[in-house]
Amino acid sequence: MKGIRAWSVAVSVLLLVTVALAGCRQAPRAGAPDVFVIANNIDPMWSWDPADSFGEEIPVLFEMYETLLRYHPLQDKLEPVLAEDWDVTPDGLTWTFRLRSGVKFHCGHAFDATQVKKSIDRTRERGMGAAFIWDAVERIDAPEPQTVVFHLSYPIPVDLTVASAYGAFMYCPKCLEEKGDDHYNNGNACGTGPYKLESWRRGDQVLLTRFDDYWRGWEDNHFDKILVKVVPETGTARQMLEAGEVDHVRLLPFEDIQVLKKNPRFNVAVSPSFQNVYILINSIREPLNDARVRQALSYSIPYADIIKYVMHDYATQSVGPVPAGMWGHDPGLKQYTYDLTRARELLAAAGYPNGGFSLVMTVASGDENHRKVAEMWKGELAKLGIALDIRTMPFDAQWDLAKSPDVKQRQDLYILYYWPDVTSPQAFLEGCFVTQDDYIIFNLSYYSNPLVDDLVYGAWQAAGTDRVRATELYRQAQAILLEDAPAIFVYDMQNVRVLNASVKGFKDNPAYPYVLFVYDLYREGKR
Amino acid sequence: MPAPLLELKGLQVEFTTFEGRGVTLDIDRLEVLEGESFGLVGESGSGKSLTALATLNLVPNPPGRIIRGEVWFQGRDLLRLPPREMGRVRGAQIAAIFQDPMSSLNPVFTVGEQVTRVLMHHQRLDRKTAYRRAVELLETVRLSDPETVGRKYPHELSGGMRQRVVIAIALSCGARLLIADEATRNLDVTIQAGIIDLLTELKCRTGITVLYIANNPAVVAEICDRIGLLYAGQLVEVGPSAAVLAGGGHPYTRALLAAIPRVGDTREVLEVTEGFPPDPIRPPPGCRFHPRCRRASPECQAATPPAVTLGPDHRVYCHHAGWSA
Amino acid sequence: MALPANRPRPAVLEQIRYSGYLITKNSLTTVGFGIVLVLLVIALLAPVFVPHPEHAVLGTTNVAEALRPPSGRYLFGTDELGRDLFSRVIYGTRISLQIGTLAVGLALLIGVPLGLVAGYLGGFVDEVIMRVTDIFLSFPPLLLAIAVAALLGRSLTNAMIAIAIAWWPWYTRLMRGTVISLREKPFVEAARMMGTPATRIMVRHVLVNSLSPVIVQASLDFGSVILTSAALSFLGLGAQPPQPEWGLILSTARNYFLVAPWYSFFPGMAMVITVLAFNLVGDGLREITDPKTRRL
Amino acid sequence: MFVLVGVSLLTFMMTVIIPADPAARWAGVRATAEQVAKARQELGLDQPLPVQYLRYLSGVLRGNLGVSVRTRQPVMVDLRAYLPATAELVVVGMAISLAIGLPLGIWSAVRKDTWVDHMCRAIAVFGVSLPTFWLAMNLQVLFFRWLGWFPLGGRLSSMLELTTTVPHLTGFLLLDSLVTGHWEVFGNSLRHLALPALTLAAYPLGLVAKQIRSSLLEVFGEDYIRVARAYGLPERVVTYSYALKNAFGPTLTVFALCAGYSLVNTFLIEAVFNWPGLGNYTAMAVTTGDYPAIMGITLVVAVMYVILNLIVDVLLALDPRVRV
Amino acid sequence: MTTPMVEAQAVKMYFPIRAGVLQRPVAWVRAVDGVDLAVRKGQSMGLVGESGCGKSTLVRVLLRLYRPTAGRVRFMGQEIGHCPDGKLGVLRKEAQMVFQDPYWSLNPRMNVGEIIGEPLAVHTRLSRRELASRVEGVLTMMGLASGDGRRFPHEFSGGQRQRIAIARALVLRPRLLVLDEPTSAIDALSQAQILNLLNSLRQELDVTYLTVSHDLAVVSYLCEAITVMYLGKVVEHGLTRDVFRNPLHPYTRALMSAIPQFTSAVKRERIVLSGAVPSAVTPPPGCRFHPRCPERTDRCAQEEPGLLEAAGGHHVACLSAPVQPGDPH
Repeated sequence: MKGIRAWSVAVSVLLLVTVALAGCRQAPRAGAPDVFVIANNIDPMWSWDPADSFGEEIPVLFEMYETLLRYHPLQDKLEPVLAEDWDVTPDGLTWTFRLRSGVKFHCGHAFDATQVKKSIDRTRERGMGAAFIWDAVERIDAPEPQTVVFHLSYPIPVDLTVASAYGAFMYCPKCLEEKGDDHYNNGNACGTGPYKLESWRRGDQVLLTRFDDYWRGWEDNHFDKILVKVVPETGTARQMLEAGEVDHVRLLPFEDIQVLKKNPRFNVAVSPSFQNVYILINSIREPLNDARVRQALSYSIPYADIIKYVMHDYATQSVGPVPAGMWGHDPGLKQYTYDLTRARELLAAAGYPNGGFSLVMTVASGDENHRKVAEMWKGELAKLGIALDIRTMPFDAQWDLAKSPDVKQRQDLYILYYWPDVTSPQAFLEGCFVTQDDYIIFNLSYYSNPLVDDLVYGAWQAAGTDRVRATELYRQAQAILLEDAPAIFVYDMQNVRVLNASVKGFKDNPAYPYVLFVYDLYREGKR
Repeated sequence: MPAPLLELKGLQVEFTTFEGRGVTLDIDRLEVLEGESFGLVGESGSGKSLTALATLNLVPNPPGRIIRGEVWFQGRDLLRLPPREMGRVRGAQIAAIFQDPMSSLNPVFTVGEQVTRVLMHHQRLDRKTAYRRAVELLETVRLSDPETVGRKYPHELSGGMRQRVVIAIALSCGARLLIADEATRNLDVTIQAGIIDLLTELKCRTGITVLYIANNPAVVAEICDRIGLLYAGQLVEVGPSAAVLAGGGHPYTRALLAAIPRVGDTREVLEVTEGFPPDPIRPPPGCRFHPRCRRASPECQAATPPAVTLGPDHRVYCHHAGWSA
Repeated sequence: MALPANRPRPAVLEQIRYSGYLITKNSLTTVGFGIVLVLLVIALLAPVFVPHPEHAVLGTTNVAEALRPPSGRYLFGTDELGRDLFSRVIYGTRISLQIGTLAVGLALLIGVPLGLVAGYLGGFVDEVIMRVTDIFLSFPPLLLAIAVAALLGRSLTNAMIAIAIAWWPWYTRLMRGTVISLREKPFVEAARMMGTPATRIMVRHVLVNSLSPVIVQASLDFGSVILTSAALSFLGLGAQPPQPEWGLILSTARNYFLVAPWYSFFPGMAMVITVLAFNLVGDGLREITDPKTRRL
Repeated sequence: MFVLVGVSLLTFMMTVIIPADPAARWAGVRATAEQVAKARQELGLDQPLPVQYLRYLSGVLRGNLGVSVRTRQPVMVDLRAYLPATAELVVVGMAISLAIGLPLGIWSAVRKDTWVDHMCRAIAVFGVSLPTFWLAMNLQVLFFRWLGWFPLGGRLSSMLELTTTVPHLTGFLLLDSLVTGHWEVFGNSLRHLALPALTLAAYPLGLVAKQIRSSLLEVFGEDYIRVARAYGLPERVVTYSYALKNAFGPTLTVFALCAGYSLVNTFLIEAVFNWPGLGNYTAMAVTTGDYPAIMGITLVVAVMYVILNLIVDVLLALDPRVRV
Repeated sequence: MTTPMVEAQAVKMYFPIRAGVLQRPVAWVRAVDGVDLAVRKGQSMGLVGESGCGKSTLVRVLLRLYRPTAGRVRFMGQEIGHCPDGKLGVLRKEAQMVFQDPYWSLNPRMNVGEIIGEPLAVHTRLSRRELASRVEGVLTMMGLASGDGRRFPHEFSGGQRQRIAIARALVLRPRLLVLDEPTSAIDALSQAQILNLLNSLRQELDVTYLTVSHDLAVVSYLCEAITVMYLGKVVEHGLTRDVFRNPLHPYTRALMSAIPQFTSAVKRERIVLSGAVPSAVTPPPGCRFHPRCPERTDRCAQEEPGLLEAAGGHHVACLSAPVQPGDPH
């Protein structure tokens, strides 16, 4: 028995020591650098190459890289960044940008027109990510160190393109020449932005530190470092926020936000966004190839409930595919309502008075809001006699299924969260609704209407020079889409950003989702 | 006549199982004399092993329980001794060897180690001395090359060698009484003969008292001075070997002797006793042999038979004692 | 202590009573059996006493009542879509028992015959079967289940198949061991001696006598299987919304566990109770069938 | 050896029957049919299956487990980065389970059928019945939300992580900080480790306690223990020396099983505690359908498990009973 | 001479000891190593020897439960040692066996009626009713109640179970009954019952007995002839009374002297053998008994004695034994 007792004593002592250690919480140290800490629910850095990035990397990339211009959608104006000013020929085919001088890359190389040409050419050549935004560009010239000229094959608004959130970063081509084309993808970065990469651990964290030679210079109140922590659990992230360990959580459930909003220690910033949610309807499959059935589906969604209870009013019901606030959006267009009677009539007209068919809907796993929408909709469809089979799957699997060569394999309904690359209706309409026969981008309705195609491409060519005409063409295309209903336009989202109240200076820019532009922020008081 | 070294008085052991509770062992009186070889004989289930366990106060509880009785050994009632005292009696005063030498030895220690440990504990020897003494003991039990054997594990030894090791352990503390519980049960006859010879020799040499437990009367007949017979937990006959094996006493003794075939037997048909051994949990009332006994009378069923003295130191528990064929 | 085994034992009815006695002898086992019975009743009668069967069966939502704490109206509170958690947790009993039964049943269906054949026939057949079994056994079962479930695609059925694939080799091994020890038993030799066909020996003599350790193991595994399927659902590899599967409910509840602690508490508790009950039953059965721990 | 080949074959088979097309994934979202075909050729997917297997096997032998679709890193590199954190968690968790489970089981067996036994058995059976992730969440609520004793997740406080750099010796933060004298890091990481390790320990603790109890009881029923008592050896010697040594074999086997189980159980625990280890990586791979990563992990963990079992077999072979 | 009921010629039965990764046999246990044996029709033969001598293996070879490594086995004149399993119909029908262990020789999950009826179900196409009546008949013959058919083995005592096992063996009316230690696990009073029963059945049913036992007394009571084995070899063979009266092999003598007797008064001269039985993996050269033999000579270690006839039908394998010259068996 002696042995047992000794054991128990040892174990209890061990436990006590642990608890004692637990008792003394460390106080933050004085004199430490002021770090802006972001909790990200996923590893933000899928791709390190700014030419390839077409996803969640931009909040980090925009701290390290800059574009020639930056778009301010609320004022609908472009702000100079690396380019100081620009002009375009009347035919809309030649654009000239004059560059800021004295700008340096993190590696010390100077930023000039050759670098702009090289980095955009490389992006185009790689053809990854959002490289398609340069499709219209025929040739780029760098006649002088501070002048860049874009020659187009057909007119597009290059001013918007160079301000794109994707595929328009200016990175140092010399670094690549010196260290190999894979240099960035091996986890390195070299841009002109205010912060440079200090260290990173895949799946864990990215640490940025300030770039002393940044062209805008440094004052006292800027943050010294940016730490992006990967915290997959939103519960954990919220706790870290409350414990003052982080300044900003990228994504929080609205239930948590509702609570945090009441706490003066936090700043919940709400602003319009260009993100919206579609449910794309497989328009080539029985019975969904009948527009009346698609319209019926559009009438069966409990829009108000979704906005109130799923989105907690941080969203509005969409009017058409182009989100509110973006140019080209027309609030006068047709808007579907939640109307089961109307839905029943349409179904009856199409020959399905009691429903009697079932639909497969894929939902990206981990997307709580989409799952909720699906589950709520399931109940409504049941009332119409339509069975909804919800399948949550990883985004990639969902994506594979949607593009399956065997058309029969594809889903019936695809709930898609969408946001623009270039800030224009083109991103929405070309991405999701023009005919995509040889390869599908986001047209997961498999919708094809030559009339819509003509309108959309026509609008884009006019956009650079004749915004009014472009807007009108976009309006016409949207009207057709609303009537044909290849997708259900569920809601336009609002940006909800939760920050520690000590962080000041935050202004959301919906053209660059989740980008904070930490250089503009400063701290007042304690976290 | 020498004094009894061990004396069991009115010993009753009870077992509890799902089917009920029953007095499994019920011994009126049994004495083992100083320096003798006593043979306790009975079928499996007759309670002979239980007698050995009760003597050592090791009846597994549950399901068993000693409900009454006394076990006198060297002037002390072992059943009333405090556990610590009893621990000193076991091994030091009374040693036991059991039927299966393999399971009696701990498989993960060498046999030398096992002998040594008992020596260290009982004789307060240091490890080195104890080990030397252990090797000597292994030699005493006629194990050739005791050094090598001492370094072996039980499974590396043959059955006969294992039993010798067990005997060595039993002897290691100079016990006065050795209980050999079916010590040769699963051994071949030639090996069995060797062990019996060894025990006889050790007894001559050390004068140790041996309580020999067996299911075959022939085994003990050769080496025991006195024999006791158990049937279904009751002592039926006890007396000098020759007198008991003459077969004039208890009907069970007669039936048993008649049933065992012998080499060179000329009998065409063995004398058969009908029926089956009783359920030890629910033994028949009165004389437990009465359902199978030819001489059974109503009183056999009614009352536990009294002890009837047939001759010098020869008792029979039978209502019809003295009956002859 | 070796009591003679030749004492007449009670007849068949007595045997049942005897098992009953052994079950009730150990209070923990009794509790386990009791809970399992109650769970069965709950699973069968769920539609009768549950206030909102539509919340569980159809997944009908009632968003206006989202995340209500437990009250008289909602015994276990509501989830983020306003569904009655009590109804869902109770219906979850059905699913969990179903998963347990089907997954363990499937694993038994694969594992037992293979073990029987390998153990009885021995030789080359045994060699092949056991090598394959060894390979499967080199994966920790949960890992194998995760990998297979990830491959098969996400659904409850696939999760059950994945679990069965991860579990069968254990039964094969267990069965083989038992069969080998039985194969040399005289009654099997006797059957071979009299020319009984091998299949008949395997079924009538070997199989029926080797089932009890398998049954014990299966009842213990029942709990592990429920835990594993919950783990798969938790990782998003099992049940699909709006199925009221406990693991899936917990997985969703994880997003709200600090806002609405009851949300995760009740399904978790239900799972603990269920698994606990099966573990107790399994332990009890083992004690009953294992002569080594039997107190006779 | 045979088993290892079999394991690799099985994992390979799994990669083959994957529903998704790795070539299409490799070629990227906007790839054309030609690009996919080219990728297929580059990846060797146009070769017959046995050839593919041999290539796979030779790759595996050279430590090449393929490239993660999600991180675009070689899976081996990822694993090497994540393994130490997991290993630390598993080692500490298993140590806790032994430190508590063994005495619990022994105590339970020695005091069979007393209230002590009942309590120990109850703890043991609870240990094996708790859903890991649920236990994890409840511990978080209790120790973080209510008591505030332990942090919610992670391996170190983020501030500390920024200000202190502990040399990377073993990858075990506890050990590294202890050796290099970073006391603050040591304490902090201990606090971070406490809850996940405790969660991890629950199941093996119960299993070990159950096993040692039943093995001990079995041994107690053996003749040699009765005999040892008959020779008057003191109870202490009988229990701790004679019986325990015999009861260790099956416990060791169960322990190996537990270690394998724990290795996988961390998948769930790390996800909840945001522990930057293999489990988190796996959970992420599962959510994103990163098949090369899943298969790589499966293979590596299986191999570790096989090796673990091999070690146990070797240890068991030290038992004189199996030595022939 | 008539065809023997069962006959073994130079039968060897080796079992492999496997080791290593590939489980290749590294050694062989020579359980039976060249045995000749013949059991005449109607005879009762006893096979004695100590544990490990190969007697149980030998009968299992004779019944083709094992396929012999070498040598020939004939049953009623038909070669059965190496023929395919499908051709064993006669053997399986005409030869039955009773096992030592009365607890495990009966399937605990079958009732007695099913157990006894199984040979009938396998070999005949009797109707259910006929089958039941045959079972009942044999139960009565064994002195069991007819209602016992519905009970399960565990409800019977050891002696009763052995009767059930005998009933199962005899229900097909076989020609050969192999008794493997038929009474060694039951109590003395039941043993007498069984032995008497077996003796009377043999006369009644005209069946040949081959009894395996280590108990010479049982063999002497049950058998007309006796074969003594040591370490895989036959060392002596003859009529029971000849062997008992005049044991020729030193091992037989030692064996007989070791039998416990009720003669406590007169101490017999016991031949105590030294050492243990050597391993059957590496049997000693020459005469296998020589390391333990009290009468060994130098020759014994080199020369292996053959089984030679010493007197009418009495054979012995010993170099020192007086044998008839020039008459190999």
